[in-house]
Amino acid sequence: MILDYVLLGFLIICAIGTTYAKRLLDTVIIFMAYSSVMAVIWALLESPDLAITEAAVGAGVTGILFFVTLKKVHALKGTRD
Amino acid sequence: MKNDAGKWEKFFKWINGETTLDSVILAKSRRKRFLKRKLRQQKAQIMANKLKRSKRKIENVICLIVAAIFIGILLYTASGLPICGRWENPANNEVTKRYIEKGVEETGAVNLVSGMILDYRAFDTFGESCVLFTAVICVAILLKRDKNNTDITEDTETAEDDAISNADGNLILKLSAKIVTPFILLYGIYVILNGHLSPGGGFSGGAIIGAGLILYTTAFGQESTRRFFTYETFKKISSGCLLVYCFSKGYSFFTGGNHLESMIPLGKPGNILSGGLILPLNICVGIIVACTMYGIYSFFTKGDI
Amino acid sequence: MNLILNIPFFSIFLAMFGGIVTVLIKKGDNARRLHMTITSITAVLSFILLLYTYYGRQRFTFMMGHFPAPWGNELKAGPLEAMFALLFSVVMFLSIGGGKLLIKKDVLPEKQGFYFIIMNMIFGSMLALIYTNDLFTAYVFIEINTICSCALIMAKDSGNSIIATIHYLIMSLLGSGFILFSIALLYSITGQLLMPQLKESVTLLLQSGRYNFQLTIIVALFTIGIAIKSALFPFHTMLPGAYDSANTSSSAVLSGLVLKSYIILLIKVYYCVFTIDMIRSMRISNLLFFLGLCGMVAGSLMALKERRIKRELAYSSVAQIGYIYMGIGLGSDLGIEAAVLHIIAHALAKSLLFIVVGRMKDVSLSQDYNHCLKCAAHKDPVAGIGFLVGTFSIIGVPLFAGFASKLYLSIASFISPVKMAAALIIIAASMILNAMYFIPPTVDIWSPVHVGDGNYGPRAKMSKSFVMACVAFIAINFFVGINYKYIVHIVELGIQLMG
Amino acid sequence: MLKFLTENHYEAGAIILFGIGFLNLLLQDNLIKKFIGLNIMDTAVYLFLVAQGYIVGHTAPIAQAGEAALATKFVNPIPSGLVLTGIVVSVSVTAFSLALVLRLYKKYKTLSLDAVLELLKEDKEDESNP
Repeated sequence: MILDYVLLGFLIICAIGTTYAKRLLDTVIIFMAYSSVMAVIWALLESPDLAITEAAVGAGVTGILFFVTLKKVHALKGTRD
Repeated sequence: MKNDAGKWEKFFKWINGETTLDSVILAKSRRKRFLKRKLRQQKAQIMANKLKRSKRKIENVICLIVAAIFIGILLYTASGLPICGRWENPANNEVTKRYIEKGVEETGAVNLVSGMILDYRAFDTFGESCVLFTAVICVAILLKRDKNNTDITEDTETAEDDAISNADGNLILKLSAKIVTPFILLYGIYVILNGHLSPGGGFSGGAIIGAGLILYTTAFGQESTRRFFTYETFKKISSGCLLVYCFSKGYSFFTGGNHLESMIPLGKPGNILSGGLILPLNICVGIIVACTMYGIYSFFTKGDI
Repeated sequence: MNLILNIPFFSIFLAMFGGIVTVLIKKGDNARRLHMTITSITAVLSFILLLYTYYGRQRFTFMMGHFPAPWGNELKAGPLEAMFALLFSVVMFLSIGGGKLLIKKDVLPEKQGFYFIIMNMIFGSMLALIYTNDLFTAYVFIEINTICSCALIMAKDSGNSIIATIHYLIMSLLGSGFILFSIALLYSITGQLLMPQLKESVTLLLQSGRYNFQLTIIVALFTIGIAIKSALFPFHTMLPGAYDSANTSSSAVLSGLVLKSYIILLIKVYYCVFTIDMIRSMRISNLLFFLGLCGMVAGSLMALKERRIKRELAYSSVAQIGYIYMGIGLGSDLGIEAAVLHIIAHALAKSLLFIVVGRMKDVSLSQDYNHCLKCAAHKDPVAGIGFLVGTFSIIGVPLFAGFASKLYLSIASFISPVKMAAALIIIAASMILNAMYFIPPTVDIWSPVHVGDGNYGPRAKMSKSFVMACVAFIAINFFVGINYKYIVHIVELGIQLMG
Repeated sequence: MLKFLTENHYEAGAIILFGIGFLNLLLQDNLIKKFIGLNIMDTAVYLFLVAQGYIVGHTAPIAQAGEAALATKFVNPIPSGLVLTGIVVSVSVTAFSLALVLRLYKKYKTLSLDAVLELLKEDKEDESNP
């Protein structure tokens, strides 16, 4: 029960965090954290199928796609520039 | 006048054979394009700054208020909904009951979710695979290299990046990729094959395999993946799997719709070879998803598979 | 085993199958031929289905799989659905045929195959939206529609088209979010997803008086979602840019069919899940009526101000969508019948206008300002005549398709005095505005460049496919405009069977 | 209201997340953040749906072979299935929209939607009075 509240609170903080993060890299990382927590919530809600899918897709593939995009639009500091 | 003089000079040069016409024109157009792009970039910057200050603020406040009211209404709506987690909720009705109690017997799948999405409500899932297919086609339209979509600076950048990553060897990445990739692929295959027995299934397994392929590509470069996975194989494999999916689902819809007996045995629930069409469908979906994920990634990075 | 009952299932799968097979086809021309074959087969099949359901006076369900209604997916087809399938396949066939040359010109050769994949997929998903009997399936196919329509806009691959696509995508995704949320809410209070079962439980809930507020919110969310996707007046901002920068066939399909497929889904949901009385008592219909009226006037006014002809057509679409929503907002069977009639008339007229304008742009100086289209009609007279027919149909001149629907809209508005007054005044005003914004381009098109010397410029090379498509469109337009009684019969029967 | 927050906390959280995602999608100027907002909005609806299917004390819907499956033992499998479909859809949409963003950046070298729209307006003005 308390765990639910903690996780939900974390989700909301992450969601607000994506709005206010200054660098795009931070935004994407926060979003990936959001997805991982979401996977935990699916597991708590007794839907392991969703948990696996969300972990593989939300935190995995979507994250990779966002990172590739950031690299292509030169929003990653330190790799070039 | 000044401009004209420049033109005359070039003309004389051309007559004297110092330059060719092509190079003059090319250089000119290239410079023009470059200048235009730079101008655009600057303009975009100025615009962004200017707009941020003035108009945006008022709009934002209005939107915030509207959205707050909207959320309030939704919260009020939800507060009247049935309490979460109770057995008596309307969502747990005769449909759920049949899915759970008869599911194993009727679909042959022990994982009831799998049985539900690939047998009871298979049309949705067919639509879902079509969404994925459409998305990868759209990404291909947008990002596959062609004459509208080539950028010299970007090409040089990617080439440089490749050179850097080849030069320093990336030892840690390569070694770990070498060790980890087989296990990732194996796990993905396990998840796909056990889709009807345990959590997971075609989609999650396919995404895992796709991630494994992506890891392999980042470590060893696209050339190494191209040895066994080119654009042609991508096209053939994904459309072939979708066709198998389309036909097998078409068969079961056709027999179902016309009240015919399906010829496919369900097998003994719990065995790996059970669940009628669910296992082959899961394999098809898995392959499609793996190809799609890898395809999208390579379109994003290199513009080609 | 009755093979006719398989037609809905078969036509959806045929289109999807075509889309998948097209990946393997290398040449764009072959892909186009495959697509046109599929649409023509679907047209023939839908016509058979229409005859079968109309004379049999029935609406049947088709199980998708081995499980009946509350457990498995279902398709449902009656005269109305069959008629829409027929309309969609015919308009699709003619738009592709008419815009054939421009597709070749605008889309890069190596990507034409992809373009036709998308066309096949969007065709299949629109058919699925017409036939489906399940809300969640509808959502999935709405998403296919969204992605495909964005792909059609950006197929031309210019800077403008990418921006327009992003705008279109964001608006559409907002709409999808609303629709998905309303489906989730509905599921939480009924526990069903198929329309007949939903209807039962919604009626029970209404009688018991529980969840009344929730039901209103659900209907409102669903309606707003569909309204955003089908570009009802305050949400129309994405249309002009999208149609302006898209390829001719894409604009014809998007404006003629894709927007309409959402409205058809809305009508289906109003009849098969909620009842039309319920919509009226919730006052959602009044909202739609009001927005429809606003759209009719505002769309026409904006079109009047516009100088680019494709944008003008887009704003005119906004006005015509306003007519359709006004018909739905009347909240009676008659109003919905009129709206359906207007959907048909507008699909025919607007697709014709788009392919004609594309052709004229092609033969003239190939810029889309009105004054540059000057003399275009002399270069290709068929296009000029097509433009006239399209405009007359949109304005609502008798003998053309638009007349019948506007007549029925006015008749349907007799339901309540307030609505009648508003509707009649606005319809009259909007018709005048329609005529006003179509006069300048028409004059431009038909006026020669040098008055007096008879120098109309060389005739453009005739394009056989365009002429055929254009003539077919004109013929269908006249057919609908003259024999509208038959169509009204079909629509009446369809609505009766649905309710 | 407070009772609702304690009893239906998943729904409440889902709606708040939906609102945040909605606002992001609507107001964010940066396109990447906009599409992240879209993803948040989608997952919020999925959370709402799955919470409808959860039943306290029941386990995940995976039957044991050979045992009779009882409806009083497992949670509702329908929302899980629907959400599985939904996740795929939202991944597809995300990939498509990111591809669009890439093309936009290649052309205009910016990620700000407002700036791009403004540029588009200027282009049009240039064209109309040459």
